[in-house]
Amino acid sequence: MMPVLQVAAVQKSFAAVPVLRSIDLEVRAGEALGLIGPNGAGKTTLFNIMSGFVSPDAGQVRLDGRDITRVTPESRARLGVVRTFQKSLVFPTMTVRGNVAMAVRASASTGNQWWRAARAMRQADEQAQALVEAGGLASRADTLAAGLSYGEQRTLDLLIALAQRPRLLLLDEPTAGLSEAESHRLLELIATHHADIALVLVSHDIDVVFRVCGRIAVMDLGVLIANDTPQAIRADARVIAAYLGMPAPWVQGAGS
Amino acid sequence: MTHRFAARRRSVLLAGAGLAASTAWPGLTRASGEPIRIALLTSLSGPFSGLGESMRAGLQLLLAQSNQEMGGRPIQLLVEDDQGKPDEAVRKVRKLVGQDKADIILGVISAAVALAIRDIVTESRTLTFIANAAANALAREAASPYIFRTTKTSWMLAHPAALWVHENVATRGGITLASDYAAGREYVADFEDTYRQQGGTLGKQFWTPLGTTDFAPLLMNVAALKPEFIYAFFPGADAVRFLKQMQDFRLRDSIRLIGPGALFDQEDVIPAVGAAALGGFNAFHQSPGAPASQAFVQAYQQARQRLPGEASTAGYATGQVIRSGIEAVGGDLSRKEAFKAALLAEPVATAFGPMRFDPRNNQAILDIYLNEVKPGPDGKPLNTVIKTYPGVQDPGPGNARP
Amino acid sequence: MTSRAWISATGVDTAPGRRAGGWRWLCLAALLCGVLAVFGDDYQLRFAAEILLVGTAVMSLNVLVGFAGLVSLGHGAVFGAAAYGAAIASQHWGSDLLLMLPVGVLCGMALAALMALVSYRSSGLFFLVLTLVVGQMAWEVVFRWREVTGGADGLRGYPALTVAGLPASHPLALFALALALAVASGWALRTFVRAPVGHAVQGMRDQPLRMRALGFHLGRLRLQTFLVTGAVAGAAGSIYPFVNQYIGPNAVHWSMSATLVIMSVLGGIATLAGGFVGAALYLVAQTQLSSWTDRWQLLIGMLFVLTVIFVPHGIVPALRRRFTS
Amino acid sequence: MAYIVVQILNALSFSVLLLLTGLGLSLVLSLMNFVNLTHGSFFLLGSYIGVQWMASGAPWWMAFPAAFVLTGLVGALLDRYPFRQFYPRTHLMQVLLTYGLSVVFADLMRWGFGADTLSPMLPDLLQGVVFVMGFPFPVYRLFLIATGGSLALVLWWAIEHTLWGAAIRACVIDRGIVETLGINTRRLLTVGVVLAAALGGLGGALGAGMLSAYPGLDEEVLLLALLVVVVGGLGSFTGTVLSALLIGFVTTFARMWLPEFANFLTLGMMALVLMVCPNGLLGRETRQL
Repeated sequence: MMPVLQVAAVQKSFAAVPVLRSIDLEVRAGEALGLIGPNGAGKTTLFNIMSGFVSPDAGQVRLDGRDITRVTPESRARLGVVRTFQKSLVFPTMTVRGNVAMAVRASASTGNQWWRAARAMRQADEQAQALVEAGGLASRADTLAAGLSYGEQRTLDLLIALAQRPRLLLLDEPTAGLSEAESHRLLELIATHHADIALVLVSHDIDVVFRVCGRIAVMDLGVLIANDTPQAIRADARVIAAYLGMPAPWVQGAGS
Repeated sequence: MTHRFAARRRSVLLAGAGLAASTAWPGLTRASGEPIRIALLTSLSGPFSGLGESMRAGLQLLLAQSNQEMGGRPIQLLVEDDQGKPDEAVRKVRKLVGQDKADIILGVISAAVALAIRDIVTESRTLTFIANAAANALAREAASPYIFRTTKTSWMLAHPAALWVHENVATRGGITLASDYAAGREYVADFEDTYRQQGGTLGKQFWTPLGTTDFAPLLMNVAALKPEFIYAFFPGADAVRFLKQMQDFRLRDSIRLIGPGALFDQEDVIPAVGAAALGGFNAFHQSPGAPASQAFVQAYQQARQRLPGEASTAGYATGQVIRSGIEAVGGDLSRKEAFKAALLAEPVATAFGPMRFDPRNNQAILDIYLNEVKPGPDGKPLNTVIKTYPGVQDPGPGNARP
Repeated sequence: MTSRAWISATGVDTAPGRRAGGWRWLCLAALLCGVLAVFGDDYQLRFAAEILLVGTAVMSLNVLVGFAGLVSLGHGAVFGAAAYGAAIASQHWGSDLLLMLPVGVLCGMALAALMALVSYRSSGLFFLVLTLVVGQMAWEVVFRWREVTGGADGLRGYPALTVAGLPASHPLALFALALALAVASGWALRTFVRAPVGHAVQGMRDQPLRMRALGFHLGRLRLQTFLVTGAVAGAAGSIYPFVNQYIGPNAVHWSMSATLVIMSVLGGIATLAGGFVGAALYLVAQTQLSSWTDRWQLLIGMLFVLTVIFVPHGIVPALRRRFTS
Repeated sequence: MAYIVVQILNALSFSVLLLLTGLGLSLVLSLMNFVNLTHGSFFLLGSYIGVQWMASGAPWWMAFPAAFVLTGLVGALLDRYPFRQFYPRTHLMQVLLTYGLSVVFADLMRWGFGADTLSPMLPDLLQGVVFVMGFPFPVYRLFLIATGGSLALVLWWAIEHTLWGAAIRACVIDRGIVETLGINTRRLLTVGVVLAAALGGLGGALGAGMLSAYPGLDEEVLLLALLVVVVGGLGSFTGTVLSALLIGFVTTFARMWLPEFANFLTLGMMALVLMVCPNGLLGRETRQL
């Protein structure tokens, strides 16, 4: 089976400072890849290269075998490359349902219409309502997003991404700042949806990564130092060393 | 009622420091009948506001001297601010005509404003007196039977200036320098025409955008050319900056400078530039040194402690013209044709000098003074008449430039 | 500085939805127009027509500023360019509305498209200044191309307006035309902001980054908004010279754009009706206050200051809140 | 050759004039992110104060500190009410507030100082000329270049190299962090606004010799200042200086060679700069990700 996402020999420097030195990665459908590493390892840059917001100096990004290295983030989104952001970016002046409906219309290519508006809006609202209910925000469907709690905004953030019908889902710190219960609910939502999509997860919350991901890639100083199952990563000496002599976060069993 | 109150209060407020407020009141008691509503449209904000205030002061002075009555009827003065913007003026004129029912409109500083309101006052058949704006078109293709112009056209200043320069300064080697907008273009083109007709040859022409702050780059070019004379036109603050910077670069002493009177306006420009104006020549229908304006000059000086320039004289002189028209019809403004006929029949003595109107276009025919700015009795620069061109008449309709 | 900070912090709810009682205001407006049409004199009708046309331009600016978060200081130039386009065209091909309208709309859209392209990568204050600069360049052209535009003197004396050959220069006809245009534009803009594209435009205002991640092309959205608002402002501009019987370079000047923005904020940036309320308030105050006092500019300035202190979201949202709660 | 040298001096003096109009605005707009459209009013007020002071017979050089202090005072009053409530508000609200105030001030100044164009009575010292390679060049312009230049230098040093400057700059990025350092940010913003007003006034007093003072100058100056600061890029004082130089030189040389198209060329140049550098000449790219 061809991997959904292939990153091949990707390099990137900012102002002559190398941030990524030849990264290779693959993610298949149904697979969840965790991306971890200390601050400054290059995770965010790699993430931006995958979603197209940053273009690499060298190397390739392929989606289902097709080279998309030079494809804009807007066009990648239409191809099913969907991402979230470290901060939740929801539309504050729209209702929860309206937020999700925006993404539904985007994926249905009716987002730019201004003819047959009523029909496009109604259809999108119906689909959005279903997703909102699945995400446990049914009671808040008509609330303005600005009025949501932080946890609810994070959930909405994810719902927007899911409404885009992703082929490749790139999640940036989805559970940051959430309570145990909230992040648990969010992870379940992800789990129910990622059956046939490829998932890449960047997180500082090591617990979450180990729980969700079948494979974990560890980066340090722009280099991929390990790419293996969670079990193998736990035992990897280089990974432990990368966290600079500090006990690796998972040694004590709990996240910070 | 409310308008009357407002205007009455304004007349009191605006009568000027030197005029006792009480003079406004007896007029109302002595004159009988409905007041005649005279509306002054002028620039009381924006770059022309200095001219606008002077014009109002000049008119106020005349009204005070006339005891606020003309032809036996009290005068109610309405004042509107056009901000020097035609769009604003159009709106205000409609209001004056439609809402305030003004009998007579006068004023207008800017040529653009004069042209903009032309169709509106003509359509509503409102007697209108353009007191300051010089656009040639208003005496030619855009002349209107309801508009009298109590002031010059651009041509009327540029033509004598060219004659004088050709005769007294040089027949070649001069350049022109002017603000690049309608008025500047007119003054220069008319000057050039006459000067060429006289056989003179004119050198380079420079244009600067309206509102130029720094003339230095241009002045360097001028200095390099070493012209015999410069014919220049700049309005308001541009004139002040131009003259000052000429002086700064020591060009005032070596090059003769001639322009339409606005370049050396006694009230608007000279106080601000001081000695930098000395030695300048200008062709103008107004001069504080002209015999015809002596009585006005004295009264104005008493009222505002300053010498009058064009705008204040225009306000006063236009008031004189209107007064003579109103008196000719005995205060009955429904007799518009008689009013017009009276003005066309014989010259009105005004602070500009005797003013006749050309029956073709209602354009004033005026004496044009060639002024030189010399130190006055108090040592301050003063426009002094060195030659008078009597009865200068615009070519009028049918002679529009192609 | 993202465009978001410009707008969202006002906390204006632009979410389109059915608002109870909207029809009552509509009835009031219809009544007012009816009374004017029956009892208004020529001056009042012409003035009302002017308010409607300027209000239509402000309404389109509201879509640009309030809904799309694009604070443009060049909208006056768009309006003015259309007015000039119509006035100039009328001198050559006659002044029938059926011709004037398309000419104005095209002029408006052309200049708006130019602004969209030039400001393609800009936002916030830089966007504001770029639109101002482009508008001023248009002003320079108008001010200096004397043979065509009349230069500083502007244009007057062009033929009077006709509609399909019928004379339409009577103030009542002009008022009716302006009203029809205002209603049609209001309907068109309402359709625009309530359609998916309108929501996308608001999304662009609030979360430009997220919109890109959703696959929306921000440049295209911005261009569309510019074209739509330019078309509406252009349509209003195409009738303006015939209502005013004069068109001059001030209509293209940046101060005109600034005036439109002020009207927009007075009425409420994120409402469509606010455009008319703002235009009416400003123009009436501007025209009437000056008969009362020499210090009328002081009063106008105070009006802005007090508005922004006490009704920061504009008059229409304030009224709405007062009468719905 | 001499011609070019003198033109360069002219360009320099015009650049400094632009810089003088932009100094205060650069401080509030670019460093404090407050859109203050009353800036033109401060400038004009400073011009009027300068003109009146020099006409009063008091020592002429005192006109500049007087303009500085008096307009600073007005700035302090405004900061107290109503500016303070508006520092955290959106630009659009700031624009409307300060535009309204500028209309009010324009009218008050026309009331108080009259509608006439006024020019300062400069001392003989400043009215002289020096000969630059045979061309007369006004001493006043050299004075302008010197004072404006040193003023810019002092300000640059203060903003980029002192703790106060660092605090003001940091304040824009994150007020909270500055607060935790024990600095009263409200006082800091007050200082910034007062200083900006005072600089506007000082610029007006210095520039009056070239621009004169008249109703409407406030608006012209505001537009120039806004263009200079925004083209320079926000958050960078050096950018303002650079942009003043760029605009000054382009305008001067356009006026020299193509005077009719000078304005158009300058505008076109500014549009081009903003198209190529959407954040101004030295503006930092705003990081979105």
